[in-house]
Amino acid sequence: MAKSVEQLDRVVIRIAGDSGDGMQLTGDRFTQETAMFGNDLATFPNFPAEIRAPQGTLAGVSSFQVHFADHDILTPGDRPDVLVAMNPAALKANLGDMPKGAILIIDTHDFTDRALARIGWNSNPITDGTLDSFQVHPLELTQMTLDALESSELSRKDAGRSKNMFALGLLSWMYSRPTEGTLAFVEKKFANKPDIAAANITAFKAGYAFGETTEAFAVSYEVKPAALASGTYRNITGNLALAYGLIAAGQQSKLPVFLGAYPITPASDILHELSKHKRFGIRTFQAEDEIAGIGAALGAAFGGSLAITTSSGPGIALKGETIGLAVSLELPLLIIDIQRGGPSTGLPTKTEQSDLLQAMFGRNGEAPVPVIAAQSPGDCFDAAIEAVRMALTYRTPVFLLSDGYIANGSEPWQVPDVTTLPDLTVEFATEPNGDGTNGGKVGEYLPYLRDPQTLARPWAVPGTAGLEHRVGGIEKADKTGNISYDPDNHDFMVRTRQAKIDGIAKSLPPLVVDDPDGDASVLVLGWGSTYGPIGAACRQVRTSGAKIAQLHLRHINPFPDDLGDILARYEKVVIPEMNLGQLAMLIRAKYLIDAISVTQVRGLPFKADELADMLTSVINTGAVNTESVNS
Amino acid sequence: MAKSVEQLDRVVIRIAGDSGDGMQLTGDRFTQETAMFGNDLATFPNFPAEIRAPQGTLAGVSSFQVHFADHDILTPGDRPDVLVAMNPAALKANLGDMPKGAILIIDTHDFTDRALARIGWNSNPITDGTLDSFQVHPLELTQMTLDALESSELSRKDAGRSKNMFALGLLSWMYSRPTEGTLAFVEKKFANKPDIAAANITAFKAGYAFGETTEAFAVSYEVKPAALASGTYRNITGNLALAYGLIAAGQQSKLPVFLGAYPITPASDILHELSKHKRFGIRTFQAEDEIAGIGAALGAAFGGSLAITTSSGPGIALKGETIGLAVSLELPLLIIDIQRGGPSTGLPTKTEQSDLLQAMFGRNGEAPVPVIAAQSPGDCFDAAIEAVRMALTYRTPVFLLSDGYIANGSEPWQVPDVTTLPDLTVEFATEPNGDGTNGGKVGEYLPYLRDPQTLARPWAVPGTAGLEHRVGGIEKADKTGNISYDPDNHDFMVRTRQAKIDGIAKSLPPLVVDDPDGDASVLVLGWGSTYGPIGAACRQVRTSGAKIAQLHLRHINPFPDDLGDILARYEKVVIPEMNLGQLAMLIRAKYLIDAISVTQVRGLPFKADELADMLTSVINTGAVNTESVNS
Amino acid sequence: MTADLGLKAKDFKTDQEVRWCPGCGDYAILAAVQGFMPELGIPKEDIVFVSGIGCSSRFPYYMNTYGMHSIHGRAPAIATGLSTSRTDLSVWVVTGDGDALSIGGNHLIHALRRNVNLTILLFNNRIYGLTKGQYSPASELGKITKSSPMGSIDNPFNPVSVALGAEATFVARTLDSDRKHLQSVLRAAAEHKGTALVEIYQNCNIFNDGAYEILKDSDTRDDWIIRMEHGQPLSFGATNDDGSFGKAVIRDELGNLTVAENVGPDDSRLVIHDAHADNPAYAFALSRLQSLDTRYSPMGVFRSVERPTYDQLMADQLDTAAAKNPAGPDALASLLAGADTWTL
Amino acid sequence: MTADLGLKAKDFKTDQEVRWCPGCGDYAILAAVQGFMPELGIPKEDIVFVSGIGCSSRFPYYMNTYGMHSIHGRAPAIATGLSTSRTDLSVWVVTGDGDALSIGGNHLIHALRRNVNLTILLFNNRIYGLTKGQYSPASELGKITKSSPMGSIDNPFNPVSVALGAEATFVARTLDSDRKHLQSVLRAAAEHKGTALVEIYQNCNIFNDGAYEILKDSDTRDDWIIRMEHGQPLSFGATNDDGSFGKAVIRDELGNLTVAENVGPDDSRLVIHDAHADNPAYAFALSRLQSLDTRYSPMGVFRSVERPTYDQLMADQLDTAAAKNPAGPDALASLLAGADTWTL
Ligand SMILES: Cc1ncc(C[n+]2csc(CCOP(=O)(O)OP(=O)(O)O)c2C)c(N)n1
Ligand SMILES: Cc1ncc(C[n+]2csc(CCOP(=O)(O)OP(=O)(O)O)c2C)c(N)n1
Ligand code: SF4
Ligand code: SF4
Ligand SMILES: [Mg+2]
Ligand SMILES: [Mg+2]
Repeated sequence: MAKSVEQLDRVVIRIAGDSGDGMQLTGDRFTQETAMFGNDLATFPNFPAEIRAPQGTLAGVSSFQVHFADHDILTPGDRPDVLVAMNPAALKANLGDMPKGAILIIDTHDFTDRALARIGWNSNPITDGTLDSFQVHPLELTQMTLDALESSELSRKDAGRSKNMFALGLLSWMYSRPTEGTLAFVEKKFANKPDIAAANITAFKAGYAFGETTEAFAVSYEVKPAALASGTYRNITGNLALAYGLIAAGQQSKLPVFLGAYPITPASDILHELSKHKRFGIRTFQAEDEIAGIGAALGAAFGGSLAITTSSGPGIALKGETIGLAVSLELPLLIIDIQRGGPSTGLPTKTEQSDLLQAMFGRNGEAPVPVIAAQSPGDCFDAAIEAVRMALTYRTPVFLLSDGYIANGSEPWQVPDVTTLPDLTVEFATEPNGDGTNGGKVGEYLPYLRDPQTLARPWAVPGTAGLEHRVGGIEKADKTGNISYDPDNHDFMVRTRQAKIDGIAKSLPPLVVDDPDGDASVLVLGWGSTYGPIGAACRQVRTSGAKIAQLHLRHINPFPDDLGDILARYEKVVIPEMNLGQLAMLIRAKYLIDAISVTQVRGLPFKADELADMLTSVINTGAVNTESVNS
Repeated sequence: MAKSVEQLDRVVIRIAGDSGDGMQLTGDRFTQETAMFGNDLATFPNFPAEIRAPQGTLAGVSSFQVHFADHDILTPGDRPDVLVAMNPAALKANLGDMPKGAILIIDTHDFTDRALARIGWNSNPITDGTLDSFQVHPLELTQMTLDALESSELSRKDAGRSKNMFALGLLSWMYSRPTEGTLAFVEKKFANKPDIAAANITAFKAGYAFGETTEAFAVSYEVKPAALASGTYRNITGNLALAYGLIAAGQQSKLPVFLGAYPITPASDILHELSKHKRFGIRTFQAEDEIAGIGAALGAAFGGSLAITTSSGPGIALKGETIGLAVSLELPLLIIDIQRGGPSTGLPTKTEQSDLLQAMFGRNGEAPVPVIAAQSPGDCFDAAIEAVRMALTYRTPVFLLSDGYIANGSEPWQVPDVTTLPDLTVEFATEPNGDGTNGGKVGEYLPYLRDPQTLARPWAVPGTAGLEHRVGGIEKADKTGNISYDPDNHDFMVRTRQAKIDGIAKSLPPLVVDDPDGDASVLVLGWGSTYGPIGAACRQVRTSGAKIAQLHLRHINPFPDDLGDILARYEKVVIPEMNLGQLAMLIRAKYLIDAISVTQVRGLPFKADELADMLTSVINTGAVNTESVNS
Repeated sequence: MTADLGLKAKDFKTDQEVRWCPGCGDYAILAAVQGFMPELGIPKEDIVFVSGIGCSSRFPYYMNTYGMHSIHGRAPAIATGLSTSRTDLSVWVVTGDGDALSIGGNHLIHALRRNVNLTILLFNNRIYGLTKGQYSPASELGKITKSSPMGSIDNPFNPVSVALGAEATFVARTLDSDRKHLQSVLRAAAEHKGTALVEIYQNCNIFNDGAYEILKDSDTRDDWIIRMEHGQPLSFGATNDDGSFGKAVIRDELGNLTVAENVGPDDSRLVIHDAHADNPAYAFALSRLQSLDTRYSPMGVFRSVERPTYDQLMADQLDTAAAKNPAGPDALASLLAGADTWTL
Repeated sequence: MTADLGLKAKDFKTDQEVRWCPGCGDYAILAAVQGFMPELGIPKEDIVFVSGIGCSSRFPYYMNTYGMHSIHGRAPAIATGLSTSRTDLSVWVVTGDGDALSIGGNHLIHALRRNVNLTILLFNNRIYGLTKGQYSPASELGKITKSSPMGSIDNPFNPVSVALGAEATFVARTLDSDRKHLQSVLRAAAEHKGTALVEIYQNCNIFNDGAYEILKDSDTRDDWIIRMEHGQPLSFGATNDDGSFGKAVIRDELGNLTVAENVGPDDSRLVIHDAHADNPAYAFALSRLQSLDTRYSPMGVFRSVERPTYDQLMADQLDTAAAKNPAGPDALASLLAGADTWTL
């Protein structure tokens, strides 16, 4: 039967099942196929904190959402057009997000009374009318997989495991995805287990064939490739891009890279990734705890490495004292915080932006540290390079904030031309810098004699003859770095350290406000991973004919010099954040403007729709009056 | 020879010597005599971080300043009227603080060429004219001490050690101090070493007699007792008052007290003090580190103790993660930070107010904690009780900030009538609280069912049958406290925890502004230990005829409800802080007023004089234009 | 001590769904602990389970007692405060090899040296389970994991040796799958006053499956497990026809403990287990018999000696202080006044 | 290894005034270390001293090498990063009993198990000096200090036992006042590849004066110190007229190490010191000979065995990775591109 092919400009698919069902892998593969096809895309993995939560429970549901389009898009989409639910729990957990008319593809295998009762359903939703407003495709996915694998040697249980590949095959057919990549991937992944590889491939092909053959699906869809800027693209997650940024920075600075880290969700993947690239001279040290992780990194920085520590909120909380030492030592050090839901252990696998103030202030004394944030998966690469630039130029620890949403989410990324990457070469001190007039005798080395431009101190690494010196966390005398308890010196040093960080603002490029006609009266200001949702919301607002300006900050400490003027140009400034208003507080304190803080702390990114409604209400009424967004 | 007695209304004395010379003890004793005499007083000990820095060096100088008066005073004084210098280094290190005409009493024993050269003096300042503008009394204090002890069995070295007592005797005579207390103190302190006791007493009496006899001192002075509010007084340091406040709170709450602490300057004395009072049912646990200190305290809180942890900045930085857990568990816990100079190890024995933002924000996620501050040594008692009230009532960790200045400084303290202390009795949960309609079945215990007024949760301690429950740092469902990854629940819980803390404002008494005529246009706003210097500065300003209003905050988080209205009443708000403007940032962010931040980070309290000049300039010109105070 | 309160294993179950991976060794341990609890003869409300973070640390949610799921590595410190301030409670710590030996190493050794009255159950799966499979301080050298793609270069701890080096008064080891042995060790640990460390070999079937297979496989286990029973020879493996032990721990000429084959029951070199030896050197030597692949794993109680507990010593000081100088009604007032007051 | 670079002790002095209390044992240690440094044959610029916080931790300021005075307890972690990233350097850690065993306990034991190439000098004065005299994890039970007015109830660590429990490859002990012995131990430690822990008994004359008096007093020291020399009998005290040792370490019938009097040189029970014994059980047993009052303190090298260092293992992995797949000029570009790209 020849089927018709319908053209779509964008689709949002969510696949959901037990955390043991391989949903993340399935989503990854579909994404990869989609990327290869040339759509723009954005993904959103969402999974429980348990490794394998009990089968068939709501708590155990793992899902993966992908949004792909024939034009550039900014988010994984607010509401899926299609849900693939591998069991009753997956259906129940996700149903609330589905808009009327959406397609539900349901594996009916587990829709037994017992399984339904377990999640609080007394009757079968497929048949009791619950799903009336959707296009429902109840399918025996598991059984069909088993049937397809009848001749395989695998046990029934093992064979059943391939049902995700059956589903992937079906989806691949439905959306006309290229399948070579997936086949090659399976071959490679299960190279040592050929029977598993074969089963997966059989299931995948069976799913594809099922779509082609069955009458259940009358149409398949096509989403044309997107016309992105020309270049070479790949799909990339934020954590991978961040790791690549660090590797690139190591190459561009010609410094050996040292990562001191203790595993923690959702930061561990950076450790995992960097540990694979020893050939680039990268050392990864899995420390006994977060304090040792940053401690070792600081030791390596003293020795002349490009030093990095990665963690998430609870681990960052442990690093505060050592960050203070790094501030006092004035050594370059990257502190990377992949934020997750807090406080305390919080929601380890969910996203949040609630460590901004911790990054700013989470240590004793006046200990200023630059803070920057990445705004999308691919942007993590650039953010890493910028963080390294600041750390090396200003000899300072630098905070780089990302979060679970962009760390695990992915998007197409234009592979950078390495010849265009910035030169990050560092000059170590090699000669004494005392000249008899500058506070040091000729031939003396003054470890705290500053560069007049940057206020950075020289970096003399062990092994350099004649520059032997001692540094420490007690207040030190200007220039010599010797211990000093002198009151005026302390005041001077506290202010100088602050001035050094404040002075970074001078090195920042002018901000670019997205205000197409230059006449919007409302500015929406954001930082970090809200970039996508805010951007998508702005598009919606503009599509509806209203005016809105968008500004997204890479640099939060120091704020760029031109920020104040920009803010002053708008009647209203709205700041959406996945916290209780942390950036808003900093902006209000510095610029004394009555910024409107719009917050959500749900462990999930904002929905573009809701943000658009909220912005529209600010434009129309000067205030937030939508119920869906807290303020 | 009968000498004349001159009447003074106030005197500031500083005694300075090597850190091994017993200057702190001498100062303490003089203070105690002064307290017994009935003057109002304030003290300022100042010593190096080293235990005994090398003798005769500038770095090794330890000093103690006491200000006493026949009226109430607020600070230990800006500039001493009298300096007792036990060696050249002590003279050199302190000379800069002495106003013209001041009295210098100098032990000439160590004024050898070598000792002078060691600190960079090529000639003897006593004879070379350096001291021409002072009233100098060069005395052979050491030699006179040795002479007085000629007949003692002590070695020359040991005998020489009593020179501080000789000096104390002399001062006691000069200022007509009662001496019984000191004699009794020496007897007791050296009860096991009668020869040392005898030597000290002999030296003390010799010093006293020397004053009476010698022609060097033509007059002695008298400072009449101060007319303070009637009551019983004692002299007390901030750390002692704080420890007493904790003991009192234990008694008033009828809870066993548990302190988990790791020693750190300047907080250790609270541990030392509490460890002496086991008879009050107080457990002190010297932990292996700060994390264990707070961890053990939190464990004790779970068990129903009044739990406390004490530290200073670097140690507080280590506690952040556990504070987050306490926020999530919603258990009462006092976190006491005796601030010192930062960042990092900083200036361990010097004062600073730079941990405010760390207290506010130094942990991951949205983890609000009430923050209060003590304003003077005696006030530490009340502050401790208020912190306990908040912790117990709202079931929350509470930050109490003090600092090195008031922790070690002392003042007369009106001993409170214990019958007037607040009742802090706590009601533990004893019965299940589920009623079938409130989210819990009848007979079920809901550990997160909140009091509608305070939003506090019930406190059911182990040992209570039927209330067995589990708590943890993962986000928990409203009411039941079970693990919940539900997005809306998380948002709700984050906001509820914040609302609970914000709601404390309702329980606060109205603020009292010190604005005598109610018509000042400038308000000076402070927190913590700047109370004394700001108050003294305000008096000076008013004495000069100008108007100034003063408001000092006990509660920094949440701000009292009436603060905004008060701030709005003034044209200018000036905020002096020993940091780079931390309270100012919070005030600006919340109230959007252009508060003027005036900062000094010198490890020393503000000088009242300088503050007064600064305030006068604000009153006159609307801006700070004094060189002596940074802004 | 063990009054029969009529409690059953099921009384110790909570209504929370157990959320470990199917097949995880934690299930067996949970069942064994719940099954053992009634024997304690302690009312549920007087029992507290405190844990850190890790798969194993979810344990308290499943125990119908008081409980706290705290933060990573800190459970021994938290439990120290609880136990010391509430000597009436039975305080249990549940922790993993990462939780206890990596981030929490310091708290563990300090609890041990202080001899706080705690029973610490260390679920050792030689891997970080919850964070999805990095090597732990108990993982073998050369182990390939997510964070060690070329093999771990970290020489592991022997948790028993660490504990003995830290002055532990009670150290034992057992296996998730051997419920009887596990419960017998729990029994001994619960009876011990002071810190009892119980290392439980636990299989993580997702990230480190089969780590203890040779101790479980009926073909190998008898040759690899040294079962320790106080007063009994440390013999194992099959007994030969001549009555000699197939394998046994002996003390060689140099005085070292080592495993020998075919040792007669009267061989003077044969070591008779003394769990109560005051000198920990003996237990330490036993702990070194094991090789990294778990060959020759002594199982049972390595050491169990009496020493005053921290909790008791602290309680005694409070009692002494109160007896000497009771804090009567005026005590607070006179404390606050001190010795040197003046009155206006 | 020890090229003579013509360096003298004074080359290792800095212009900073030494700020310990007069009479502090730290002075003697500083002088001994400065006196020993030239022997190392390593240029000053290749030497780094890293310390934590405490009186002892002021040490780096006085050494004219590279140095870092870090934060409390973290020096082993910081030094691990330095040493691992810079295998060309000679990295020394200076720490105190509080710094190393209290707050820093975890980093210490992890450095030891990893065998990072560090020499750790642990100044043990059994007290917190810098914070003015609280008991430390090395203080005796019952010690009265500022924070333990009724006597400490904390059973102390034996630092040597802790280290051995943590897989230490080199552990030694020496005394501040015995410069020759101290330097001989430094020599052995410096030669060791991996983590060398040197416990130095140090007198704090302000807060814990005389802690080691019986090991210093010429009337008692020979009867209390067990001098360990590899290959020599562990005899001490006076030698009797009949040639027997006044005191010696023997192995008793039960196999335990113990001190006996009047032991003949040929007595089979006499223990001949074997610092290179692979099994740490022997060194551990030695560490237990000491009682809390320092009676029978073994001095010298307890254990010195070879094991690959962490630094080297890491360097090897980097070399292997680079050899297998050198990071040539296009390596970065091809890494960034990965396998699945598309071009527009
Ligand atoms: C401060 C902090 N650091 C890191 C983590 C991440 N983390 C959670 S559990 C864990 C290790 C778990 O290993 P283990 O203790 O062996 O327990 P298992 O899961 O194997 O039972 C880590 C690294 C965390 N939650 N908190
Ligand atoms: C994080 C932190 N906690 C506590 C302190 C206070 N402190 C400084 S040194 C020290 C202990 C010193 O004892 P030890 O390590 O034995 O060194 P010693 O002074 O005896 O040489 C303490 C508790 C600190 N500086 N930092
Ligand atoms: S990851 Fe391993 S330890 Fe964790 S629950 Fe699963 S099987 Fe058990
Ligand atoms: S306090 Fe003790 S350890 Fe510290 S410098 Fe003084 S004598 Fe030495
Ligand atoms: Mg584990
Ligand atoms: Mg010490």
